[in-house]
Amino acid sequence: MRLHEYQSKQIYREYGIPTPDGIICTTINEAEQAVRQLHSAVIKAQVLVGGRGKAGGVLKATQDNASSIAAQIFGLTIKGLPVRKVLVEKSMAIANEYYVAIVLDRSTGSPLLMVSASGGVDIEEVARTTPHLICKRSIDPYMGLMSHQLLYMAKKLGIDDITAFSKLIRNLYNIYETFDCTLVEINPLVLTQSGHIIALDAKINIDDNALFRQKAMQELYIRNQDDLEPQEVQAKKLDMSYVDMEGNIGCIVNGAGLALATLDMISLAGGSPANFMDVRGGADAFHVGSAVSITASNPGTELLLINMFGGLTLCDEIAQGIHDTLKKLNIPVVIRLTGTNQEKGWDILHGANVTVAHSTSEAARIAVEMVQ
Amino acid sequence: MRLHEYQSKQIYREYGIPTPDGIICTTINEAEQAVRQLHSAVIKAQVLVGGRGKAGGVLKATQDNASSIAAQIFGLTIKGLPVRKVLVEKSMAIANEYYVAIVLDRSTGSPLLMVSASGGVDIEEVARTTPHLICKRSIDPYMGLMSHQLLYMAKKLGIDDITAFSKLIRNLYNIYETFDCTLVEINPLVLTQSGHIIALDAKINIDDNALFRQKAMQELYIRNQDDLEPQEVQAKKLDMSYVDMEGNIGCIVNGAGLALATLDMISLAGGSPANFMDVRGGADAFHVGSAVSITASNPGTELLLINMFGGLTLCDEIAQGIHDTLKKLNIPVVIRLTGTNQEKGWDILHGANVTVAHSTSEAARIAVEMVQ
Amino acid sequence: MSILVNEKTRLIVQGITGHVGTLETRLMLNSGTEIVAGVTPKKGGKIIEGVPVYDTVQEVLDEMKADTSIIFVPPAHAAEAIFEAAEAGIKLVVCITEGIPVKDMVKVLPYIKDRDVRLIGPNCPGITTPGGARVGIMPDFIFSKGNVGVVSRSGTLTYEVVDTLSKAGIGQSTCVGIGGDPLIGTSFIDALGMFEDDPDTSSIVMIGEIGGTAEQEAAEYIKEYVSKPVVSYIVGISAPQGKTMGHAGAIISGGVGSAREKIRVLEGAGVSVATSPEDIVEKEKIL
Amino acid sequence: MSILVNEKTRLIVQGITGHVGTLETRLMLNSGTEIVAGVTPKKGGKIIEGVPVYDTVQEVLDEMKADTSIIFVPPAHAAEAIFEAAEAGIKLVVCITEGIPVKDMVKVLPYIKDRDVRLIGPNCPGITTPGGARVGIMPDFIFSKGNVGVVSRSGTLTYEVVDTLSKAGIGQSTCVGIGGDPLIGTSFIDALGMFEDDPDTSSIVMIGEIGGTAEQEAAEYIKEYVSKPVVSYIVGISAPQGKTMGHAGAIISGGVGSAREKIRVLEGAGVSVATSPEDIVEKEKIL
Repeated sequence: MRLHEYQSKQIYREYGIPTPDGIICTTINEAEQAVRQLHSAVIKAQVLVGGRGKAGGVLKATQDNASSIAAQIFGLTIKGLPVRKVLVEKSMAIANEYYVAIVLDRSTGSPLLMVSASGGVDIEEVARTTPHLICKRSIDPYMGLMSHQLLYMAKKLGIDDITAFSKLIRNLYNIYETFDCTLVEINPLVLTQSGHIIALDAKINIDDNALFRQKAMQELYIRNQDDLEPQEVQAKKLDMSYVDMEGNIGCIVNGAGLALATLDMISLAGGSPANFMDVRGGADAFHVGSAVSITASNPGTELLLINMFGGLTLCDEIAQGIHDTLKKLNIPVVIRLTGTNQEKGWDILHGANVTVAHSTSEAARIAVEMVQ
Repeated sequence: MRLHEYQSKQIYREYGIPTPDGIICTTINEAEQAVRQLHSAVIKAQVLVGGRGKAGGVLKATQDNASSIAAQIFGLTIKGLPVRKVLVEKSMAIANEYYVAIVLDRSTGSPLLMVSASGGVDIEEVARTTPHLICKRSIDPYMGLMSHQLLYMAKKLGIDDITAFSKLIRNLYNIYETFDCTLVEINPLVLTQSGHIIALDAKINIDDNALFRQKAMQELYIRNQDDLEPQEVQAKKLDMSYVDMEGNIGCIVNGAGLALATLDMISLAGGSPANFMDVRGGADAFHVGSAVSITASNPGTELLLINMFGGLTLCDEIAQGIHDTLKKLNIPVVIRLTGTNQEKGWDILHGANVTVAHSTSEAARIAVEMVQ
Repeated sequence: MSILVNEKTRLIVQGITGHVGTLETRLMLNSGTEIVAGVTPKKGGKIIEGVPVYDTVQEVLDEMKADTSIIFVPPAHAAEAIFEAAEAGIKLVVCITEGIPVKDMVKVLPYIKDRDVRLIGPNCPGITTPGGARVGIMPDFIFSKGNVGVVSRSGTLTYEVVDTLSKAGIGQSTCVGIGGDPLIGTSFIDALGMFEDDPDTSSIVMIGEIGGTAEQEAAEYIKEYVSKPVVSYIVGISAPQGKTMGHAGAIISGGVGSAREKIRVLEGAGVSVATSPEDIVEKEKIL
Repeated sequence: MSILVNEKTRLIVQGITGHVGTLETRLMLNSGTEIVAGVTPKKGGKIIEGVPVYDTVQEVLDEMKADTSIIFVPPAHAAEAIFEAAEAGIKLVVCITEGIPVKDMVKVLPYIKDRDVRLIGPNCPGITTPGGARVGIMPDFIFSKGNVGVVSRSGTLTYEVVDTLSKAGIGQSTCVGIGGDPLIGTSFIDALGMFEDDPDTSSIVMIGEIGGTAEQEAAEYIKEYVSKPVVSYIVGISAPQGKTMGHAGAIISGGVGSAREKIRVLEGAGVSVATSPEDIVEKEKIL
């Protein structure tokens, strides 16, 4: 689960990490007033995807042009998500920019602290081309951050105020631990010309698996559903997983690995997926039916490819869900159904207007032929 | 550092562990009134050594005999320590007695939780003769207590109220962790006839090395100095270590191992140490001088054996401290001084009335001969 | 022979009284797996599918022998269940539970590492040795006895591959689902090492996917230590990138988690990389 | 040869700017030990006894090679100093500091165990290889080069034993003080194993004392793995019992921490047990 920048910054402030003065706005008028209040400001689109800067979602504004800049940003749709909120923040006189993040490191099984003096610019590019400019240290989860690590990193970054830097990183790790984060990131962390260290941007990702014990995050989770694509939200509510793509074949599969295999085979056959829906293991008729409805509701979807391997999930159960839902829809369907009770399942689908395939490859081939 | 029972119980109560109603008293009169207030009570001597029960320091009292029982206990000296305080506690109707302790386990480097249904009686005897009656579980210091451990132990003890038992043990571990304990022990933990689980006795030992970060314990440490032998207190104040024994040869040694070797050699030579003072490494003239004064002040000491191996500690420095102090004392001294600047040290002691030895064995032999 | 589980396996089911725990217990019993006891705290004394239930794993081991445990405990308590099995002396713990907080696994893994116990999963379909024992939730009907060792991060994709192999007459020695979570107890490398040492395994199928660097590490290992032929299948070539992980994910891995990169490294290590389950069969046939 | 330290040792002194750190640095330099750098946070840039001072161990290793570190950092920060050295990649950490809270060591030991680093101490006098290097606070003048390996839990008693050996013409290969704290990084067993493998060591002197069961475990190990003759000296036969530990201490150890018990077990393992430093010399002479 990803938080908005403004939500992350609120948590940052509660945990003692300084951020610029800022006002969250939902209308052009509010944004204009906010710029006036802050004098010189930056207007930042609040969307739950990356790359908003490149999409024109972060712009400077003066009191004179605030209204038109705000209108421009509110008019954007970034990776499918309309801009519904903007954060208006006071401009900062910046002396230096840094990159700081704490992220779960799969290879060691520990949180990893990463800092770089090359903040602000494209940090992924830095990682690829000049990885030595990123300084990394494992955090022993039992010991926590140690002062020698912070001292070393502050010196690497050329930060003189070691106390302020150490306190900020300790606070950031406190957030990481307290909220079951998988990522906390500040890019850029800035040193202002007046000598203060401030988080200019703020990112927090929460482990979805830990939401059951993070009450405050559950509330944000519910509130943020309005800012996500409706299919994704509906899928998550049913404990399924929906991902939007560019093509025209909608995929409904049980299991992430089989879903990826299905996408690959569509591509190999010359086709292009519109999205994919992982209904997870153990799904019942209701879940599978809902998956079909949600996936079909995406405007780009011209055909549904349903690929199910029934183990714990029973094929007759799946077939019933599909059968009942398809009655209400008018979309071509290719279906591959294998596993426990497969004959019963095929019987149920016999009357329906679906094309049956007997392997993932065959299903992909037929689907691609049908949409061409 | 060892806490008094009444001090341990106060911490227990603050951390949610039930203890009997009790009143701490410093006079016979107070104790008598306390017994009257509690009706039926037990009077318990508060001394900072073990074995007070066997020494007659724990007795039942009624309103009729309270005064004489209190007088009897206040009249005791247990292992050299006079009884200055007693804890008067309400008598309990006991259904069952258990033993519970958390202690640092050297072999695993973790805290160890130990419980036994054979509480109240001599638990060391149980450990020696029927060790299977003691159930032990390592506590992973990163994970803490786990509920399956508590469930298993409660069932082993035959305790039905698993929730109350689990809470009590979790609270006990919380104390262990919070105060840098090396031991927390309840012997006996009792199940009353009314079904409550109560700590009838309470022991807490604190890691001396951690006192610098345990402010509350530092205060108790200072307060408890009145209840210890004066030599021990004076030694601790100077970061030295004094242990009282039964014989007549006072030993002053630098280093615990060398001190133990010195005691052994005195015994081998047929003598008996009065005490030993470990002045630790790096002691200076002042420390060594103080060590001589303190050791000599013990009434049983008839002769001083000073055994120093100077490494970091310089022999001339040691010799000066001894020389200056001996001027004020009238006690025979055997001294063995080896190491850095040993000749200078011998020169300094030349005029003093001391017998010089050249090895630990020789020093012990001479000392024993001299006191016989 | 085989790896990890066989006809001598004596299994405990942790979370046996839950819906899935009970259902899968019945299915495993049907497959001939020897289940000696179940464990659910405060449900001790019950009998489920003919299996006696205890409050704690230690109480089971106080009374009888068991070497393996399978965990169907809900996510909030699954990590403690792993600890419990390891502490009691179980040698193989198979954790089926999906949705364990990663922070809990951060605590579990060092504990496991310091002890003589192997963890499979979590979030995995378990282990099947056809004709030996089935410890997990893989459907019984897909398997046939043979000499191909299968190891996979996936669930249903594994079933599809095994099913395709069986239908083509290629049986399996053991099939291990190591699980799809970021932090898991047993890696490809561990499983590859076990298959290499297993006399009944003559070749290995390894099923991987985008994300992380487990397949690249496996490639390194295969080059160095695996003499048996390995066929690999990596999915996610056409998956959308960077939908979930921010910058930091790409920075750690140095951007090498793509399927194409994995395939390149595996081929560099002499691994035959298939493009579909049917292609795995083709490649196995010409070995 | 020798164990742990020798003329190739490149040493860092952590806590070099403190009183004892500076003094012992001078003394170690006088003994010919190669000290490449000192470390004290926020004192980087200083020069102490001709040795350059850095803020962190990592900064030293960014600039030069070092394999060993000695710690004179005060108790409140000593555990972090051990972590720092281990994290930076130091292979041998010798912690002299006395008075580290045991809870800090509870955290240090698993960290150390999981990494390729050896910790000696804490609360120990260090290691001396006569003619090689002296990493610690043992007085230089007591040593002479030879073939007896000495391992001890004690400080000054070790000096006395080594001095007695040297005066009797019996030189030492290496002398290791493993420290007297309840939790230490290197046990008798570890040191015995190293001496067994060291071609320059022909016999071993082990100095123990009352408390714990380290000597009993050493006896087991000697019986099984040590072919070289071992002379042991155990002190505390006449010490007063139970002054500090409560019941629980005796229960854990099962009451076997007494000196007599240790001597009994060691003799049972074929170890020659001496009654004084002079007796060690006698026993070494007739080997």
